[in-house]
Amino acid sequence: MKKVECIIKPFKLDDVKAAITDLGISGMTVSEVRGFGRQKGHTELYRGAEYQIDFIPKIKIELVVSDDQVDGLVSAIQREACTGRIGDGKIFVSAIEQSIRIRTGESGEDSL
Amino acid sequence: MKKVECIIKPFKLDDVKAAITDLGISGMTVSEVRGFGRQKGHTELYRGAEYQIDFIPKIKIELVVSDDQVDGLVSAIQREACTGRIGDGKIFVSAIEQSIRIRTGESGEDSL
Amino acid sequence: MKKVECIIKPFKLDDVKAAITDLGISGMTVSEVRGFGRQKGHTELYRGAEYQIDFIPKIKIELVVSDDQVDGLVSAIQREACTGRIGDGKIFVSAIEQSIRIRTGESGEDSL
Amino acid sequence: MKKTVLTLAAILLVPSLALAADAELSYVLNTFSFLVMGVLVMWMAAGFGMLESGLVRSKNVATICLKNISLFGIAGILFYLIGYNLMYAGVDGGFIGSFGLWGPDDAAALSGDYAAGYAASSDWFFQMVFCGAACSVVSGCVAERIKLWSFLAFCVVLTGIIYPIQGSWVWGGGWLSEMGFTDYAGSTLVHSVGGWAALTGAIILGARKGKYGKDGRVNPFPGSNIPLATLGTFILWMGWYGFNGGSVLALGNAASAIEMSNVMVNTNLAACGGMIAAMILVQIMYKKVDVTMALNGALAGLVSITAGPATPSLGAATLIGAVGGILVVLAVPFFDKLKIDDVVGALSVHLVCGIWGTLAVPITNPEASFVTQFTGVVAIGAFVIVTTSIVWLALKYTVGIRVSEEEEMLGCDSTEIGMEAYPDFQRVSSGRSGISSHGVHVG
Amino acid sequence: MKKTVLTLAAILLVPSLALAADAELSYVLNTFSFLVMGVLVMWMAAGFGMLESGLVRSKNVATICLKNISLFGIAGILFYLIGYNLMYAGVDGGFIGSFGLWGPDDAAALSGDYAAGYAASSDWFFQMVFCGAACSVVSGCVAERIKLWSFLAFCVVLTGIIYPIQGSWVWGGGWLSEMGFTDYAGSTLVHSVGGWAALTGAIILGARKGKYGKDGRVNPFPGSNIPLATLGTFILWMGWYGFNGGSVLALGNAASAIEMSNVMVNTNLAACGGMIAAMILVQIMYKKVDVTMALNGALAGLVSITAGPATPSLGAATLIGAVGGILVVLAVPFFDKLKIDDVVGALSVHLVCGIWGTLAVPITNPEASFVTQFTGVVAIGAFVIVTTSIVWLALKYTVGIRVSEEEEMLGCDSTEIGMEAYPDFQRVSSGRSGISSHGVHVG
Amino acid sequence: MKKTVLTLAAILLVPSLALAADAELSYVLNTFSFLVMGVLVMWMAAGFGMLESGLVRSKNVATICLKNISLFGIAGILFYLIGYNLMYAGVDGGFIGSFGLWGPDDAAALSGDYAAGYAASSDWFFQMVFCGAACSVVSGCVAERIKLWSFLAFCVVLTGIIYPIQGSWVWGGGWLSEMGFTDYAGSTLVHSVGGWAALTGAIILGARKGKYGKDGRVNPFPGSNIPLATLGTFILWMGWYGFNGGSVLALGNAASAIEMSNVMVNTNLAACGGMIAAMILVQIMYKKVDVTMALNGALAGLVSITAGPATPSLGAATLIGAVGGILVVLAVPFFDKLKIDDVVGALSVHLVCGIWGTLAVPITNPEASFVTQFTGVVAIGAFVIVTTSIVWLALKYTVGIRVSEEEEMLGCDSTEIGMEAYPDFQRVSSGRSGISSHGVHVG
Ligand SMILES: Nc1ncnc2c1ncn2[C@@H]1O[C@H](COP(=O)(O)OP(=O)(O)O)[C@@H](O)[C@H]1O
Ligand SMILES: Nc1ncnc2c1ncn2[C@@H]1O[C@H](COP(=O)(O)OP(=O)(O)O)[C@@H](O)[C@H]1O
Ligand SMILES: Nc1ncnc2c1ncn2[C@@H]1O[C@H](COP(=O)(O)OP(=O)(O)O)[C@@H](O)[C@H]1O
Repeated sequence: MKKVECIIKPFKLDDVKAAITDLGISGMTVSEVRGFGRQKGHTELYRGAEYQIDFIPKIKIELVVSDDQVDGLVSAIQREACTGRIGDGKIFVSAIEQSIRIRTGESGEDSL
Repeated sequence: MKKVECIIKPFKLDDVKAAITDLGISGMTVSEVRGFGRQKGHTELYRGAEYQIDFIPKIKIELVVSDDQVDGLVSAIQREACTGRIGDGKIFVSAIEQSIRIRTGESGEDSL
Repeated sequence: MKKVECIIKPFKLDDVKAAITDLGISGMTVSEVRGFGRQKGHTELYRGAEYQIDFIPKIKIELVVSDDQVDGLVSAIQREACTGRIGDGKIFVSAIEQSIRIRTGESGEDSL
Repeated sequence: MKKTVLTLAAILLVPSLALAADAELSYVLNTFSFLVMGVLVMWMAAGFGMLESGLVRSKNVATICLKNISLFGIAGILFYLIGYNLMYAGVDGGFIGSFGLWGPDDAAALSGDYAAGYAASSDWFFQMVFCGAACSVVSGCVAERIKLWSFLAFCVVLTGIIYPIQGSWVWGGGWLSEMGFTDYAGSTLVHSVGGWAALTGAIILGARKGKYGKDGRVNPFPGSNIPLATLGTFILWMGWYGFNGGSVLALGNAASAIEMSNVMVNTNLAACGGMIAAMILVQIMYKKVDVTMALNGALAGLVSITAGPATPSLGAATLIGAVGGILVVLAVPFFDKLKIDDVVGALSVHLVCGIWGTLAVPITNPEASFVTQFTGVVAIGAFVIVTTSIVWLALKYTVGIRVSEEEEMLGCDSTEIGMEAYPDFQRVSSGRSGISSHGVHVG
Repeated sequence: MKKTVLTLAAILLVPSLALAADAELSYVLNTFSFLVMGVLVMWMAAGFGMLESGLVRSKNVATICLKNISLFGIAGILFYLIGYNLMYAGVDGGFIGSFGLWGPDDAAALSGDYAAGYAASSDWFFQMVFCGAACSVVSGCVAERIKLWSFLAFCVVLTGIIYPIQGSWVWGGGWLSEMGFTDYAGSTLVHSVGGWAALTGAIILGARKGKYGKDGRVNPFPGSNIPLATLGTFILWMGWYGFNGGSVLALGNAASAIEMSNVMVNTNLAACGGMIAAMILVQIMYKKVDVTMALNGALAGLVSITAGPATPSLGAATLIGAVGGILVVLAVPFFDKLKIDDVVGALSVHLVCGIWGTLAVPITNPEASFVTQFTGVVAIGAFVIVTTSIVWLALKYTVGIRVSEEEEMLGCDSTEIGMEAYPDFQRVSSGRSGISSHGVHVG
Repeated sequence: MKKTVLTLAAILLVPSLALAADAELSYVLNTFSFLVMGVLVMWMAAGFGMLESGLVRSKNVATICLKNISLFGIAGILFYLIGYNLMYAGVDGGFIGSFGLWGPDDAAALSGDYAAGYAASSDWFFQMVFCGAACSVVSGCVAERIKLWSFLAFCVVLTGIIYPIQGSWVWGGGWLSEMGFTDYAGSTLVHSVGGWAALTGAIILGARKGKYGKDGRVNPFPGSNIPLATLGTFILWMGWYGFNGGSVLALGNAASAIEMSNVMVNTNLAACGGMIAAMILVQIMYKKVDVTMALNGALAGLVSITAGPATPSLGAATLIGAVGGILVVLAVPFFDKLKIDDVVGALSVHLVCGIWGTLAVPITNPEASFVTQFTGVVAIGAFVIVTTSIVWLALKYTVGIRVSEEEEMLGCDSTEIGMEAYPDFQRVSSGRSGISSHGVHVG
């Protein structure tokens, strides 16, 4: 099994989620993160002092899937999350050695 | 070393934490996530429009432990976090190549 | 490629970020987590009942870098995040099999 | 309105030592009533501000705060520069007053002649705070997408020209008042006017991005702070005692004190009726009680009674309010069907119930005629629709009225005013649909 | 209460030209005092709403907002339908007034006879807002676990029947007033009544899940918004000037104006005393100053002085309030020991200090007797305990009063009313113990 | 201040039946005005509390709430114990009043002699609430780093001794009033005094950790809750009608009612002018409108008009306020240049505009002389700078005034009072710079 982890622009969440579910992948875990990278944040103003926001709100989606699902998933995410503008984010893939469904104790790919 | 990552129902946090500490594991990192899966969210109502919450609040616990601790830990989490109702969550295990304790610079299992 | 993941004290974020960018690493993802470990939380008081905060706010930084950057990065983080007081946090290193830049579709180290 | 007071003043002038003594203290009481009640009405500006801050998404809260407080500042200055005289100076039966700065003249009273009935400034103060209320209605409806300065420019015209002109027709003693049109405290003159201006604005601006899904579904954008919205409603409820109670325009004798008491009691019961009716209806229709509908229901009751709070019995007042509460629950989804995006329900509350309240006056007030009331509603509605459309369009094709799509996505707070309302708190990002809690429409 | 005014009215009736003039303006002033002070008391409903919104957990905030505003609506309607007449119409020395809708009759005053002393509606308004206050006390105590509609049903009975009946015994001129029992503005009639109703409710409902650990430890559920709780306390403090000041029931002559001034000053100092005493005690006992205890301390002082704010010297008022502040700091953990789960400290503030304040009257008021005061406290306490227990139990065994365990875990906002109070913000989940900040009890 | 009233009372004493009738009701009206306006001023304490809660970072919110409500309690008690008599008892031309508890004496009025003009307690109440305002100014400026109890100790001295003594010089009929110095409602006596005390405090405390970067850059620490700050400003604006309007000190005749009306209108327009001017200037200077600057601008206008709200025309009042609004926008970065860390802009608003307002009086008031006004500003400034410095330093070298660096990092809420203001919400941690939104200074 692999973990596919992607960092995307928040407003892309619904599209990406839709694309993922279309692939028949039934589960994912989402969290709020802030990203630093090529994309520069806007400047804000507070009581006469200007400053730049350099951590930009992003959404992180984590999915654990079977090896054969990875490529389809990665390209689906890449397609949906892409705006072509800087800051679209990344997709990272890593190995998962074991997976358990807490409710049933099932393990391996059945647990996904 | 392995990373054991679990996604559980928020109200189970205290029980799971207790079970983990009982195993003599001294550290963990917790974060707020939202999950999408078989469990369906409740519907909400706002100004005449109904809608369903499909991302459900969950807690993610990350623990890095030595290889021999994994099995005990996984089963302890599975036992404590289980309600038998859909949405109980998952446990994922992956490999960690290196670990450093920032305070001392110790590395490997001593750093945990 | 490797993922370097560190959990640090929140007020160290700016220093660590500066040190990382000094290494010419252009991107990172940050999230709010709460940690449990040797460091004990302070006690709070509410309407006559005292209680202890045992999950302490921490910052988690995730960076995916090329293998050769790992050592420099790890020691830079360790140096900057260290206060010598308990609770400074950890650094964990794991393997990343694949990385894609959503905007361009580039993969591998070019995508970082 | 004025006229009432003049006759009253006349009564006060019976020349007798004791009554002379009376006359001065009556003058003092009339004045003090304007001031105290005026303060309560000013407080409504804060109420609108909190209600709207609570009902917009967190990324637009600082902007709505700024709009709500600055529009009150604009109203004050414009009403001084042009508004007051345009509304009250030499209208006599006509369609408009005269231009010119306003200044108080209390020479007569200071030399012992209390015919004026009250200090000039106290009246100006009371009228000015009303003028601000009309703008507040607009700001909530067009929130989350309008440009700050364009909105403020609109407020300048609304408070300086549009509001005073139509106001002159009734309270200024213009043609509608001659006709016998009656609007005690402004269901039409204040609330509907704000409502019409909001309607043209909402249509010309268009809906917020993602509010209406392609398949005609409505994506709710939940308000970010329900206790603030509740506080705002409590403040408005409180302020309304002054809004209607102060509109007796006198406190100098037993008759006016009695009228004020009845007005305040009726105002309160109309709010109760509107809220409870809305709660029951929403429970029946949706099986759950939407807090924001209960809040809108209370306001609906208040708007509904405002045109005629002196004549109904307590029971009638409760029912007039209750009808308002029902109208609001039905109007909110109705406007959504029309894809008219009203962020806080201002149209349902102020426009719909403002009309209802004005038309309901004859039910309990024999002196009012349905036809005249209807004429007034139509005349003022037409005038405001036309004039505000011109202003909105003029702004649209010059400086522009709507923020860019990206600015809207990021929120007006960071793009328009460069500041976050709640910078210390982790926000839950919303997808494009903008639904904070990532809901998808069902059923 | 009434009686005071009648005598006052008598005084006003000395037939003399100048005094006749006087009589009308006195009538106006009495009326205006009821209205202005009544508005301040109405404002307390918002104060309770904000205080409670700040002290419940974020998952129950929208629900508590809805309860607080809707109970005020219910109070208004019920007091019109039954309450007022039950409390004031033809009680003369007995145990209950008469049934029937209420309506104002000011014919006499309009024909120049000012014996009534004030406009009927102004008095109704002032009495009605008091009635709402009793409910507000209950809502805070039973929050976070009670069903919305069951709570509202309870409010209907409390405001329509229970509150008016016991009120008739004293302010309606019933048997207790005949006995000489005195409760100036309602330490017992309003606050203790709310407190007793809250007590029976809290016991019959049971504690919130997880509040009391098996090993007898208390798991704090920290309030979610301290500034809101502080705002609520400020609002209550402000409203209390009207609550006690308006209870002079007159403003028509120098004597009543002087009394009102003294009442307001004493009210303020009692709040100061209560807050400062609570802060000092909590600092000594726990080495830290719990804000919510300081807030409760101020309210404790206010409740304590309410039974007799006219007679104490400034110093005595401060001390009466200070004792209240101390009582509250001791009572809060005491109720927790008894596993009576009071979310906002309503029992400690309104019940305990309501009793203290009533019993403290004889200290500064020679006309009051300790025995009579004690009798009143017991009689009203017994009546309210019995009647409210019946209502709570009737509801419990019919529609039910408590939400399911799962609903409680998820919070009433999403399950009872289908809406979040703060949807844009990432919440920190709490474990089963429900402690937002995941504390575990120590020492 | 007193003197005005005494003369007024004199007028009221012309012995004639009708006027005797008059005299009593005038007495009632003067009293009622003090009470109603005093309630509005008390409400300002809540306004300061909300403004400051909104402008500090979330980790210090509960502490600022506690400070704001407890300082009002301290002001009440101290003004009773020493303050009032020190300020008003037997100053006659001198530098200080007398010591001793205060208590009301209305025997004369109760026996039909209304020469006093108003009930003693109503005056005490009105003066007491002013005293609290001075402390509120301090709390915002020194927030986020001062120790709770040291701050409260400072408030004891400020409200009990420093404020009353300088107050006696003018309102107590002391040497400055003899000289002809005039300060209608306290631009200098209340606002500048608070400002000077805040200035010495801010300097002696030092800036918040990380506020000023080594390279001289200013790290903004954005306020955590903009709607609360806006609400606070609305509350202050509302309260100011009482602050200035009540300072007419009478309502018993037409002249005073007229003056009160003009004062309230001018107060309102000054606020409008200050806010709009600040918004325009900040837009020009920074291309964006900082909400908090708009809020400060409104307050700046209010402070500026406070020294002389009765004499200016509406236009003049607007301009006086506008100048205040401009001053504030320039003063905020100026104090930052001096590394004087003022969390909420209290110095810019209350000190700078307090001085401006006092010096501006002669522009519209022929009876005032610039030289005398200047003398008053300097004399009171010098006195407050010296005395408050002594108190701050005494506290610093005994109990200490500043929390430890670590406590400051964690926030006063958890370390000083052991509680979080918003425990249910995930905070966004800030780096050392303390900037919630992790900004780095540019340009
Ligand atoms: N090396 C990295 N490791 C982890 N996260 C990264 C890395 N580089 C970028 N990111 C994440 O991806 C987001 C987008 O990257 P950015 O460089 O801004 O734009 P782009 O990916 O289009 O070049 C960043 O905000 C950050 O959250
Ligand atoms: N493939 C997956 N990858 C990552 N997280 C998952 C995956 N499947 C489920 N989850 C997480 O586990 C939670 C519970 O899963 P769900 O399918 O709802 O119930 P169950 O695990 O009992 O079948 C989800 O809310 C989500 O956070
Ligand atoms: N085994 C672990 N797995 C995951 N995170 C851990 C682990 N041990 C510690 N941490 C994280 O590191 C933080 C600091 O650890 P702690 O033991 O408190 O101090 P130190 O690292 O200085 O010994 C903890 O708050 C927690 O977030």
